[in-house]
This record gives sequence, structure tokens and C-alpha cells, in this order.
Amino acid sequence: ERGADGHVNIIYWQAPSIMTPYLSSGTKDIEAASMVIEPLGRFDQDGNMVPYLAQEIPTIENGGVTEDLKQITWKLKEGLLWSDGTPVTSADVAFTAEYCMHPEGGCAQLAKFEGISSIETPDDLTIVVNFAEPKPNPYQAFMGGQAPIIQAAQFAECLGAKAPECTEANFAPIGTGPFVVTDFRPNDVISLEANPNYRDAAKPAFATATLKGGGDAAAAGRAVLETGEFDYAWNLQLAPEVIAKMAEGGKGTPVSAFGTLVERIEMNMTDPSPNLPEGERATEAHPHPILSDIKVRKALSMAIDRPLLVEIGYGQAGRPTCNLVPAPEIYASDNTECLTQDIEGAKALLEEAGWTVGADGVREKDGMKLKLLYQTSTNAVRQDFQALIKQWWSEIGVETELRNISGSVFFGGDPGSPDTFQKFYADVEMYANNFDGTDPESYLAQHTCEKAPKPSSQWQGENINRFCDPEYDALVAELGKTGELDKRAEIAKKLNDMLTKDSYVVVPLVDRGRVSAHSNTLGGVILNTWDSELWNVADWHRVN
Amino acid sequence: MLDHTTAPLSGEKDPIVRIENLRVGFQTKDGEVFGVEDVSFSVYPGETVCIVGESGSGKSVSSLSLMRLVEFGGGQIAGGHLFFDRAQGDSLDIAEADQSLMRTIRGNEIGMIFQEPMTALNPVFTIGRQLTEGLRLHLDLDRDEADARAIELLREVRIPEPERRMKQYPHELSGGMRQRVVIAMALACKPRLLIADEPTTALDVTIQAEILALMDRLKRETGTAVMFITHDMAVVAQMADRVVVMFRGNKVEEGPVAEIFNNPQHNYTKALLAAVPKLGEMTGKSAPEPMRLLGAEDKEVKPIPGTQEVLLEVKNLTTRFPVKGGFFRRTVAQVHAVEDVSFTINKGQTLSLVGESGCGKSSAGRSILRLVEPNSGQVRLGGTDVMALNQRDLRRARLDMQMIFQDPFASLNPQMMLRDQVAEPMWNFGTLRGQAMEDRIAMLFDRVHLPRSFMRRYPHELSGGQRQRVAIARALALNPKLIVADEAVSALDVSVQAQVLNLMMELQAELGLSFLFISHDMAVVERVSHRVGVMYLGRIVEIGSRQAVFENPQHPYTRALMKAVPIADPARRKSERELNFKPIPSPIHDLDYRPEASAYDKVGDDHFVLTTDSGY
Amino acid sequence: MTDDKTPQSQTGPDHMPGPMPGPGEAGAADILAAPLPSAPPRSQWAEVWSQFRHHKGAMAGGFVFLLILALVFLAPLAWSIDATFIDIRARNQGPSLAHPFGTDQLGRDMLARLMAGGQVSLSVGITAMLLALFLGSLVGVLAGYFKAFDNLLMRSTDLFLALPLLPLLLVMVLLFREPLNAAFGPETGIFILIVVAIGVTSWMPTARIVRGDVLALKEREFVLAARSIGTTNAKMITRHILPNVISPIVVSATLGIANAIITESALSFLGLGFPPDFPTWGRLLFDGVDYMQQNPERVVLPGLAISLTVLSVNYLGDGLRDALDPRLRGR
Amino acid sequence: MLTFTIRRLVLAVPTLLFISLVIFGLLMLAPGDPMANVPLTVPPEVKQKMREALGLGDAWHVQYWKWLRQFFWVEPRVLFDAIFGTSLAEGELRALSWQTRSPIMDIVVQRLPQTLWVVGTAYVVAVLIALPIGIYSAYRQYSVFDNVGTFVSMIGFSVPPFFSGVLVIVIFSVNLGWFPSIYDTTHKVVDWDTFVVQLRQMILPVMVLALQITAQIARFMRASMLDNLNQDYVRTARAKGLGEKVVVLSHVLRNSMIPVVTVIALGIPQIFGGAIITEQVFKVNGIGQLLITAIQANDLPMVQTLTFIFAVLIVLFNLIADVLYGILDPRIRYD
Ligand SMILES: Nc1ncnc2c1ncn2[C@@H]1O[C@H](COP(=O)(O)OP(=O)(O)OP(=O)(O)O)[C@@H](O)[C@H]1O
Ligand SMILES: Nc1ncnc2c1ncn2[C@@H]1O[C@H](COP(=O)(O)OP(=O)(O)OP(=O)(O)O)[C@@H](O)[C@H]1O
Ligand SMILES: [Mg+2]
Ligand SMILES: [Mg+2]
Ligand code: NI
Repeated sequence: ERGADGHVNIIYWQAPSIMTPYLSSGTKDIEAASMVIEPLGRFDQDGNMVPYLAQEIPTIENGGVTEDLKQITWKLKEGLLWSDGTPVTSADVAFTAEYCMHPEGGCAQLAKFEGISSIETPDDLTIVVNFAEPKPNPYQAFMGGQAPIIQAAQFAECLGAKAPECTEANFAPIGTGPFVVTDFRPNDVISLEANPNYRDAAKPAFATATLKGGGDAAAAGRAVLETGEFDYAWNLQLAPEVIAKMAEGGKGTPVSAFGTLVERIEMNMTDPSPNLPEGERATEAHPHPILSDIKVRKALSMAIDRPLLVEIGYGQAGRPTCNLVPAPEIYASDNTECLTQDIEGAKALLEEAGWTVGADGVREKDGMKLKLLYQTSTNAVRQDFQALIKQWWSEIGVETELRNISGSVFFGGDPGSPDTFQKFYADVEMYANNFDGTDPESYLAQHTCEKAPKPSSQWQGENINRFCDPEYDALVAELGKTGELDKRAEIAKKLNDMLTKDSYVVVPLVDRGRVSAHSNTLGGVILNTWDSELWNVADWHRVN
Repeated sequence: MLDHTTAPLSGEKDPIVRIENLRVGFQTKDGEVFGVEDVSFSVYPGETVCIVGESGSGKSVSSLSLMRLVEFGGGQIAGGHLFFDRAQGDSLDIAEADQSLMRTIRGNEIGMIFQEPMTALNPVFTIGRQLTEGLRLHLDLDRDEADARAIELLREVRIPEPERRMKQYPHELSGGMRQRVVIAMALACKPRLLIADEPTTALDVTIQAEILALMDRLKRETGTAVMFITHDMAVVAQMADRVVVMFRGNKVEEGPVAEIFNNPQHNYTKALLAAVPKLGEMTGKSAPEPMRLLGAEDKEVKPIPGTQEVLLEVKNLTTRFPVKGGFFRRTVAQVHAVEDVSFTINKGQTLSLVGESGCGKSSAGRSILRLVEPNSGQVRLGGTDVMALNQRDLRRARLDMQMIFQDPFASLNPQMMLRDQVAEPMWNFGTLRGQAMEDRIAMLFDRVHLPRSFMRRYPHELSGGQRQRVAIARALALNPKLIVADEAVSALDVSVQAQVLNLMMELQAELGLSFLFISHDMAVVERVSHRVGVMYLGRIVEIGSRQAVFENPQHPYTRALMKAVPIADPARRKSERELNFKPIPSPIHDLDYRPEASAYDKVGDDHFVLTTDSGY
Repeated sequence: MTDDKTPQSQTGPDHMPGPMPGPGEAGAADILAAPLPSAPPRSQWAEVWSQFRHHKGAMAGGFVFLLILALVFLAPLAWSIDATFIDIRARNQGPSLAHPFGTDQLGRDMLARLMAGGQVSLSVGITAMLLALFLGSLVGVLAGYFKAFDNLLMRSTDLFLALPLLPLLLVMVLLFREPLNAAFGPETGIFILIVVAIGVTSWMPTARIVRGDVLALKEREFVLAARSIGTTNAKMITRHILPNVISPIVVSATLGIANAIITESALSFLGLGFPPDFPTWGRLLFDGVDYMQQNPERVVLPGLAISLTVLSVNYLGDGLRDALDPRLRGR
Repeated sequence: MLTFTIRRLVLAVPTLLFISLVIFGLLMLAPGDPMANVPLTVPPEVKQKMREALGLGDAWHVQYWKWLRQFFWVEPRVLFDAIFGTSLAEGELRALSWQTRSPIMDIVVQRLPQTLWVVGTAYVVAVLIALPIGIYSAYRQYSVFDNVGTFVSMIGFSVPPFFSGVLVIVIFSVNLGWFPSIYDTTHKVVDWDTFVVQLRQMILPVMVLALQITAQIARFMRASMLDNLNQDYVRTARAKGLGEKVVVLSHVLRNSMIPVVTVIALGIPQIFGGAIITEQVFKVNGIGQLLITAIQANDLPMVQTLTFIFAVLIVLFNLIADVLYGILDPRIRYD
């Protein structure tokens, strides 16, 4: 029964700053918004699509998607109401697309709407989306937490450059989700209450909810697992033994699930030496003097004991992996060779490559030392990984200098900073990346030659390691044209292998899952890494 | 023992204090030193006991012990008893009393006047606040009553414009005024015993006479016992019923005042009396001459004529200080401290400035060195225009002119060893180095009669007179051409004073030093000066050769001044009736006040008298 | 009486006008000339030292501080485990014979890490504190003493106080890391950078406090007296002003060292400090906080090390201050 | 001194403008990008569009001018509107945060109460504790009290709040369960019970913060008192028969206050500035937390505005400190 279970307390150690995913793509904001505004369909915990506002997920089979992959037709459920009581119509959906695709809006989810040429609304419930090119994966717009439907009436005045000025709408959007915002304090706390017009009269079970932000993961974990002040804590990035210890508090349970996030080491294929003039440093003009040799890259990978890394850094929230695309099942390559550490093999390989052990135990070749600068962002687990990997590499005669950089600089794209991950003024770097939804196409397309960051493109670009292989580019193009799922999976696996076990430019380490925690009195939690963690908050309830 | 043999003068009453075998030690790095070794004496109600003695002989320490304040200064009463007869009739051994009991006695039953007036006052509180504090505590007065009483007290100690002074801060007062504030503070609650540690040292004779009269009156009217520490034998003669002579931590002699003066027993007492300068000794002589000291009578004393070459020329010097008021402390009026003053000093000669406290003597002296910036006027020192110098040249010029400050403690850096303080001028100008400098420092210490072991001491470890001597040594270090000596010898006991004066005169004879000698001790002034200027309310009212001014005073103020000089002879005490002074007008004027220029009448060869209205 | 040893007799020809004991005239005049007992002069520093030695707190503080220094800089010679050596099987262990202070989450020896961390923290803490103290006292004294500088210097103090620390540090790292690395090598380069960064961002309170005291001190009469004997401004500051503002400076020093050690750790977990495998006390403490419940020694030890250092420096400072204050000396 | 104050106030304007320019320059120069928190899944072109929408493409002086205008022209009028119900600022673009896309000043106003509650209380508590401790430690130098006080305060100072905060949480929230570990910023005090709740949630952060501040102020107080306790005027005061309380608390204290006033005055802007780490640890989400998240998110207008507000406060309180010097010590002259 709606509202019977009183109040639920949720803690996000990163505080939400806005309630629409269109103006911020931060996970915290998207997930907070998902309690209020909903898409036409979501991904469930296994990555399957489930309809939300739509009657069903359109497919070629049910005729929702045309054979030429250039059109998709959505049908809204009947009788849907906004939380203010007005009906939800196809115009709202079309408006949502218009809102995000406005050229001056700076919409954070623009990529979701890429390729849309026009949207038609033949009736109040039907939305027809037309694509300029065939779209093998048409489930981007209006699908998942990143692309929920907003109310046309509320945002009508907020198009384009005016978007940021609609503070009230941005903070308290009118939605169809189980809750409505009663008080939004940016970067602090959101107070919500049950949506009186929610489509399921029995839900949500909670009358009110608080989503508190701030602090750090440890504090959030403590509040749920040890003191029981909160019911749900998001993303507990903590060492496994710390979580285990907290769980002894007995007030709550950690839960985990896996998605596509892979912690990896990228090998710089270009020379980052500071002696090179600015503009040529770390560009394809100068290949890396050491890492250009695949034997070295492979040896570095072989020296790493991935299961141990998992044990130390992630525990139940991680799995060792050799793949860039670890999931979904059909896209994951069966590559497991790298999972066993092979120090001796690595040594032999380096030997073979002409790197011989010098006086101080560091290998040399032609007077050059095998010395690498290894950078990553600041994060306790990453620093532990750095230390461990440094030790393993030193065992095979590689000297490593470590550097850690504040995340806001490392991941910020400031072309003026030498420390961004795109500039890659280091020999190897470590970070994690994933892809949205279940389709890896655009993710794999990031490694084409022209996507390498370079001075001319203000160092923007996703091909961080500057890998460049025409064969790879051709395969990517082919993937873009292929609609058949099995075929797509086959190409994707091939691409994955080209980057990993064939060339070792990307050295995957850990498939990182998500650990969150809920109190023992909170029922209905199903952790979902394919969509918002709060995707089924309507089903949450109190248990005794 | 000596005590008890002299019968108390004021009848057979019990003494109010009985000090028995007092011994006070200080813990220093050389081990324990004793500021007072063995002292016993008594003070009876209604009696004035003067304690005289060499500087550093333990006078201040004894009196501080009586207040049980030595402990706070690092001392320890190592032995003896201090019996105090309380108002309720019971007798208390102060040496063993606890501090909370002492608090009800201090300021209430025993009042104390401290030697160093600048540092004795809290710099951040107004005079009014500091005065009324004790009143409100002991007499339970409310604010208005206390204020009224405080103003009355200020008036009694003859501070001009008491209402205004209540709101001023210590640093805005002249040395003498501060001294009087301290006196007023001690008298506030009409204590039964008043300890006065050199209370009139910084005061000019007229005010000194008034203060002495005030204390005398208090003694007579309320039976207050007075323990009066001084080195001024004239004051002793004027005030004392009995005299205690101290020397190096011991009492060496005690007796009724007449007996001490007429028939001193101890060698030290004899030496002391021999060193007292007497007014009139120089009558008829045109140039000053060194004193004839006991033990050196056969030494020839030569007059010091000086030269006629002008060294310092001061013209129309005017210095004013702002008076601030209100929350934002805006300037609301001005103190006309020095008003249109002109004089010259010849090379090798001494000009003395005398005048009542607060008339602007120190300000004039400081203005000449530009230690305070004068508002207008000219100062020329041997050809250089001091007023026109920039900071660098001014510093250089100070090689030739030095100052001895009125308040020796305040003018010494508490963090520096005495040796370094004396060496500093030589460091500054690099006049001497290494062994030569060491020799000179040692020589200077010897000359001002400080033991060489004091070189390693710090200012707070010295007695008042000893500090003064450090300041003198420092001023002499550079062999300057001109020394502004602001009350340079007033804190010294007469024997040392005589030696220091002789030293100064000798240096003058040998090196042609010139002095601007600021003093209130007319006998000393007569002894040392070639010319004398009399100041009143910022102006020089009379200036001329010493002979002319002393033997033929023209200005009414000068005459009054001369009359007030006490004589070091108990038989010739001045009675209160002989003293009648006009109230002193205020030097504080509104911002738009424009004073008249000074005009002088020439009444003699080198003798000028102010014709402009001086306010007297 | 031994008249030939009176002080006057040593002054040679520049003879004394005072009483010279004439033949047969012993007595009254003599008594004044009697020599006062004197002790051989000692240097001021010897004295400060002797006072310092008698200061119980200072001696204890000094002892502890030296002990810490010895443990940190000398003991690694005896304790040969490398602070960065990972023994993964031995992780999160409590104290044992092999690892007296236990191990961290990667099995690195905590004792070795504490010692290595101490080297960094102490060097950074002390140098940065000295730098901040120097800057602060300099600015404070100049501003308080020279009216002409006051406004300019105090407004720059305002400016520095107002600058947001983090972006400032980021900019410093951006501008200077590479040149310093090139000039001094990575470790010295980053050391200089950190010390300067901390020093440059923490001198302001000292400056303001010192300035306030100097303003008050400047009006004291002994400063006027010193000016009258021709003391130059520079000497005035070193001889008369500085010794009299020593106590706020000493307090700033104690607080500064704690501040520097902690700021250093803040820098390193922002990724602005030493390389991540470089242990420092602040960082060990920070890393240990998450393990507070299972391995309390991981926070207690670095915390204790920092506190002990700060305490010992505090007592050292107290002793120094007392020893330098002649009024307190000899008590 | 009125002229001094006026002169300083007038001078404050160019000073602050200069400071704002320097801060702006610094922020522009600092590496970092508001897109740092955007997931890597968002393609660079989209990020570029987002940047442009934020106005990042403009030249720096355009951006600076825009901020100046918003801060000095628009915001005051908005304030005026809010007070008098006028509509002067209608249609004007207010200074917006890049993270929340909402007017910065609104957020600041929203954050102030909790910061003032927690940090302000801590400050007041700290000063109230520190002064007596400092005074008494100096008065009884090297007594047991002094030594214990020194010990505790130095340990308190040398232990950073990221540790002490967590420590008290583990002790008092986790193990003893006495106080909440998370501060509820939505809590409203309306009656006694809610006041008690407020008190309970404030105790831990206040305790942690106060410990730091106390240590500092107490040390300066003690040192300064020691300098003055041996002065001659103290003897005079005692000679008047004043109780030790009056001697110490009024005569010596007043003379000793100058360095302490500085420390206290310098600390007050920090009350408004919040306590960054402590706010984080206890999730107080005041101004300090606002600043740190803004810095981490490279939210330039927010950082600029906040730091500028601090700058204003710093300049103001330094002026107040200077005026206080003049009042505390009449010898100090400014003009
Ligand atoms: N705090 C101290 N530490 C060491 N010695 C001290 C201290 N105070 C005073 N003395 C010494 O005790 C002796 C007596 O000093 P006291 O102040 O009583 O002299 P005095 O008789 O008052 O001299 P004066 O007439 O010069 O003031 C002096 O030799 C002085 O140096
Ligand atoms: N800094 C100051 N601020 C304000 N007024 C001052 C200041 N210094 C001195 N005065 C005033 O100037 C006048 C003259 O003071 P000065 O010190 O020159 O007197 P003096 O003749 O030396 O007196 P004494 O013999 O008492 O030392 C006094 O009225 C005094 O109050
Ligand atoms: Mg004395
Ligand atoms: Mg004077
Ligand atoms: Ni007897």
C-alpha cells in the first residue's frame, strides 16, 4: 500500500547537484533524477530491456523497428499522469528530444539522440523516431536513466540557452516516477514524497524519502552497515576487508553486481618525453621508444597477478579480466590467458626483445634504461595497484616512477594541463571506463586512428593510447553497418582481442562491479549496473 | 643592636611596622644574591622615616618586601620578620601572611609609590581607570564617586586639568605627571603606612614642595606613617623625623634627622653628606666647576669656562601633540608642549632647562634630536640644519648628539644585556671595534660606577639608579658633541650623583662637550650650568647666564621657583605657609588656537625675560 | 682593602675623577670605592644555553625530538626492510617479531614506513615551517615597522589569505613541477615544490600577529632611545624588535610544524605531493583511517608520531622562549 | 582613526577588485575542467558543446567582466528585490553555478545556517575555552594544569580532523550510539525536543572543530600573557590591592590581547568559510563542503564567488582587527 512504510533514507556520498540528466551527466544526478522522471524503457539487472512508460519495447519482430533500421515507433502506456495530474502525451516525448537536441542547450545526453532526423507524433500515445542512417542500436533515446521524459509544459520556456535559468524545473522536475521532490538542496539533500499520481496505486511503499549527499564512501558505509542511520548507501568503493569489517556491524548487507566497467592500463604508443617540443610530445610523430615493442607490452602484462589485484582492491566487487568488453555475455571474448601471472615468461620476453639486466637490476638496451612513468588518478585502491604493479615490474627489471593526479585534473579535459589522461604525458596510465547500455559499438570505435588526442584537436579524443591500425578502423566501420546480433558480437570480440591480447596496448586488469549496501530492514533492492541503481525504488519496502 | 636605642619621636606608641633582620635573596644564574642582607628598623604612626643610601643598597627591595611584592619580581624573603600593626590592633607578620590577606592590606592600609613611573602605569588604561580602581575596591565607591575622588586626588598632586587627564593614557603625560599619578594612586585610600620610593625624583621643586607638603599634611592629619626613600638630602632634611642609612644591603646607621645631619657616625653617611650639592655654593662664580669630593679635597678644581663658539642654535621651536578623543580616537585638541622656543648652546658649555613638570622640557630636548617631529622651527647643530636632514643624514647627525632619557627603565631594551646596550652606539657607527671597544665599555662602566659584573645583567635586575647609570654610559659611548641629559642624575644617590656630575664636567673640560641639562634640582643646576633657561608652559620665560638667573631672577615664575628650593638642613625647614603657587594653566588648546609669538626683554648682558603673557 | 684592584685602576691614563683613596684618608671616601663582587663575563649564548638546560620541559622535548630524529634518520640503517617492499602474504598483520608495528594492506612493513615517512614529514615540516616563519616574520616586521610598507604588505597578506589554496597549489604544480624536476631531479624537485607551496600558503597569520606586536612595540621608549643612538632600521629590527616578538613567533613555529605535516598529507592525497608510494606520516594516517577499526595501530602510530613531534617542538619552543627572556631566566 | 578606517574602507575596493582578478586568473590558470566529472562515455563533441553552453569559450576578460557585473550589479539588485519586493533585476542573468545551474547566491544563503550553527558554535566554544586555558596556563606556568592543557591542546592540534572526526564517529556513533554520524541539514528547531536533536547532531563536529581552534588560540594567549605578567605595571596593580583575578583578567589580559585578537579575527572569515574537512566528515554540507565540491567539479563561478566572499570577509575582519589594536593599545598610531 502506498506510503505505508513511512520514510526511507538514502545516502550518496557524492551529492546530487541537479535533477535532470540533460544538464549533468554525473551518475549521482542521473540516479537521483531516476526517482522522479522515467524513460520509456529501462535495462534490468541483467541488461534486458523492460518497458516503463512504453507499452512494450519495439523490435523488428514486433514491428516497432523497421527493417532498414531507420525508424522506431514507441507506444505510451495509456492513462499515464504527470505528478501534477496532467496526462502524459507523445508531445512530451517529442519535446524531450527537442529539448536535448537544441543546439545551444549543451545537453549532456546529446549522444543519445545522435542520428535522429525527425520525430513524429501521429497521436497522443505514439512516437515515431526517424534516423538519417540505419541505426543498428536504436534504443538510446528515451531508454535508461540518462534519457528520461520531461514534461513539455514545465520546460517549454527552458529551451536552449535558457535551460540553466529554469532552476525550479531543474531542481524539481514534474515526473512520472514514484516520488516527487519537495525540497531540493543542491549538493546536499533532496527531500521527496510519494507521487500521488504514480501509475501503480500500491507503490511506492514509502511515503517520504531523503536522499542525502556528501562525505565519503566509508562514512556512507558506516551509516548503513554500522549505525543503521541510513537505509541505502550507494557505491561503496572501499577495500574489501574494510567493507567486511563494517558488515560485521550487522545493521545492513553489502550487495554487488557487475557491469562493463574495466580498470585497465593503457600503454602510450607515442613518446611523452619532456625533451620533445610542445606540439610533438606524445603525438604520433614520435613512437614510444620502449613501448612500441609489443614484447615489452606483453611482458608488462604478464608480470601482473590480476586475481591478487582483485582480492586486494575489490573483493566480491571485482573479477580479473583480460577483456576490454567483459559483458554482456555475447560480446565477451573468452580470453583468459592473462589471468595467471608469469614472471619468468615476462623476463624471457624482455630478454628476447634485447633488454638486458643492468648493474642496478634495471634492464637496459642501447644505453637506455627500462624506466616507465606510471600515472593514475588519486584513489586509494589505484595507489595500491600502482604499488603492487611497480613491485612486479621491478621483479622483471623494469623501474617504475609513480604519479597520482587529482581526479578533477586527470579526467578534466583542460588542454593547458600536462596532467590530463588524454594528454598522456606518461608511459603508462591506469583508469577505468565502460559503455552505456549493452552495446559496445561506440566504445570500441573509440580506438580508431582519427580519435587519437592531438594538439590540433585540443587534445580531445578517446583513443588514449594512440593505437592506430587500419584493419581495426575497417572492422569498426563494418560493425556500424551490421544489424544482426551474432555477427555484431563476433566483430566486437575481434576488435576487443585486437586491442588486448593481440597488441597489448590496452591491458585490462579488473572487471569492476558495483558494491552498494542496504539496511537489513529495507527490502526489494535489486542492484542494477545497466541503469540507475534506484531503477526499482518503487518496489522498495520495509521488512522486519 | 642599634634599633630601640633611638626612642620613637611620636611618643611611646607601638610601631606600625617593625622590620627585623630582613633578608631578601634573588635567584640568579650566579647563585643567590642578596638584595637586602640584614636590615631592621621600625616606623611609628605619624612619623616619617627617610631611608637613604647608595643606589642599589636595597631600599626598593626592602619596601617591596613590606608589600610582599618581591616574590612577583623573582625575589624571596629569606629571613626576618616584618611585623605590621593592623588597623584592628592585631599585629601581623607580613613575611608569613598569605597573599589573599595581603590584598586587603595593599593599597588600603599600605600605599606604595613606585620608583619608575612610566613602567609602573599600565599603558593601555586611562589614568582615570587606574586611579579609581583602588578606590572602588577598598572604599566601595561607585563610579561617579570614585571619579570625583580621583579628580580631587589629581588636583591635590597638582596635575593641571585633572578632568582631561582622567581620559589620557600614561604615554601622553610628562614624566613628572606620571609620577604624580602614581603618588595619587598610593594616596587614594589614605593608607596608614605610605611607602614612597623616590616619589619626587622626577618633579620640579615647586611641585615637589607641594607633594611634600601634602604628605606632611596627611601625616599630621591622619597619623599616617611615611617610609620615604630618597637620595635627595634636601628632601630628607625637609621631611624626615628619623633617618635610616643603608649601604650594600645593610643598615649602617639610624637616628633622628638632626643627629644624622650634624653628627654622622658611619663613614658612608659622612661621604654621603659631603657629596650633597648646596644651593648658593656657586654664588659669585661665573663658570661651573667640579665638586670637591670627600677624599679628594686636595685635588685642584678648575672652573670650566667653555668657548663662545655656538654649537646648537634653536629658533622658534614648536612641538605639539594631538589629543585624541571619541571612539575613533580622532584628534580633538592639541597639547602645546613646546611653544616658540629659541636658545643657543656654546661649544663646551651647559645650558640647563628648568621648569615645572610638564612644561615641555623633555619635549624640547626630544625635538632637538628630532625624536619627536617638531611642528616648526629651526635647529642647527654646528652648521648642519637638523630640521632639513633626511633620515639617513639624521642618523649620522646623531653621532654628534645623544640623549639620556628621563625614564631609564623604559629606555632600556629588556631583552638586551647591559654591556650590549652600552656597546650598541659603537656598533652602530663602527667607531670602535674588538678590544678597543671592550676597553671602552669597561671604562664607561667604571666611570659611572657600575661594577663590571653588571655587564651581563639585564635591566630588570638593577636598581633605579643603576639603570640610570647605564643610560649615561650609553650616551657617553660615542663621545658626542652634545648630550641632552633629561633628568640624567635625578635617580642617583648623591654620592654617585656627585661623581657622575664631576665626570660630565670633566669630559666637558677635556673634550669640549656641550650639554642641554634638564633637571629640577636647582642645586645641581647651579653647579653645572653656564646658562640657564626657565620654562613655563612650553615657553622659555627667562634665559641667561647662570649667574644672572640665579642671582638676579626677574620673571615672577623664576622667583617662585627659587624660593621653593629645599635646603639640605633640617634646621631650615620650609613651612607650608611659605608656599603659595598659582594653579597651572592648561597647555591643551583647541585645534584652531593660535598662540602669540615669544618676545623678550633684554635685562642684562646675557639675560632675557619673556614679555609675552606666559600664563603665569 | 685592596685598593690596587679597584676597577678604576685598570682604565689607565683616562683617569677617574672619583674618589681615589688618599694616604691616611681611608674611611669615608674609601667605603665608596670598595669593589663590588664581580664574576667573569660569560657570553649571552652560554647563558641562554645554561638556562635552557635547566628547563625540564625543554630538555624532555629536546630529548624526544632528538630521539625521533634518530629513529627516523638513523634507525633505518639497522632496520633493513624497504618501506616500499610488498609482502603480499603478510598483509594487514598486527605487531609481530618480523613486523613490530604490523603491516599495511599490501603487506608493507609499518615500522619501515613510519621511519621513511618520518624522514619526509620531518624534513618537509621543519623546512616549510621555517620558510613560513621566515616569510611571516619578515612581512610582519616590515609592515609593522615601516609605515610605508604597511599597506602594501598587509594587502598582500589579505590577498594570500583570500586565495583558494587548492587552485593555487594546482597552478604551482602546473607551472613549476617540470622545471624543478628538470633542475633538481624528481625527488628534490617535488620536495622544493611542496615546501614552497606550504610555506607560501601559511605565513600569513604569523605575519599579522607579528605585525600587531611590532606596532605596539614600536611605540616603546627603548625603541626611541635606540633611535637616538643612531641604530639603523635594520639593526633596530634585529636587536630590538625581533627579540621582543619572539614568543608569538615561537608559538607560530610549533603550530606551523603540525600544520606543515598535515598539509603535506593533504597535498599527497590530492595527488600534488610526493609519488604515491612515498610514505609520509600524514599519508599513513590518512590511509589508516579506513582501517581504524580492524588495525587501530595503523592510525595510532602515525598519529602518535605527529603528535609527539609537535609536542616536543612545542616544549622546545617554550624552553627557548623562556631562555631567551631575561626576565624569566634564573628562575 | 576614523580617517584611518575610512581610508582603509576606500582602499578596500581596489584591493578587493585586485584580489578578485587574481583569484580569477588563478582559477583560469589552474588545470581542471568542469567536464572532469562527466563520465568517459560521453563523447568529446558533446562535452565541447556543453562547455560552450557554459560560456567557457569566451575570452577570459569577457568571462571576468560577466562575473563582475553579475556579482556587483545584478546580485545586489536581486537582494534589493527580495527585501523590498521590487523587480529591478528582472530578466538579468544571475551568477549561476555550473554544477547546479542555479544562482550561486541562493545556494550560499541556503548553506549559511548550518555552517554558522556548526562552525560558529565551534568557534565560540573554542574561544570561550581557549582564553581561560591560555590565561590560566600562563598564570600558573608549568603547573599540572598548564602541562595537561598544553598536552591536550597540542595533541588536539596535531591530529587532523580527517582522523579525529572519524575517531569520534567510531567511538560515539558506532560503538556507543550516542550521537548521529550524519548531520541532518533539513532539521528545523521549533521546540525543545528538536533543539535537543539539533544539539546532539552538532556535538561531534563542534567538538572536533573546537579542539583545533582552541589549541591555536590558547597557545597564543598563553605566550602573550607570559610576556606581560612580569611587567612593572602588574606590580603596581597588585600594590593597589587588586585581587589576582582583576590583575590578570583586566590589566594583563588587555595588554596581551593584540596577538590573540589577530588570531581570533583571522578565524572569523573561516567561520563563514566553513571547515572543509570537518564538514565533509560529518556531512554537514555547509559552505566549506560547497567550496570543496565546487573546486573538485571545477565550478568556476561558484569557486570565484565563494572565494571572493571570503576575501571580503578577510579584508573586513583584518580591518576590524586593526581598529581593535588601536582601541586595545592607545599607543598604536595609524595616522
Ligand atoms: N630581580 C632582581 N634580580 C637580581 N638582582 C636584583 C633584582 N632586583 C634587584 N636586584 C639587586 O638588588 C639590589 C638592591 O636593589 P634595590 O632596587 O633595592 O636598590 P635601591 O636601593 O632601591 O637603589 P636605587 O636608589 O638605585 O633605586 C641591587 O644591587 C640590585 O641589583
Ligand atoms: N606623546 C604625547 N602625547 C600627548 N601629549 C604629550 C605627549 N608627550 C608629552 N605630552 C604632553 O606635553 C607636555 C610636555 O611634556 P614633557 O614631557 O615635555 O614635560 P617635561 O617638562 O619633561 O615634564 P617633566 O619634568 O614632568 O618630565 C605635557 O603636558 C604632556 O602631557
Ligand atoms: Mg630603588
Ligand atoms: Mg620630562
Ligand atoms: Ni633588636
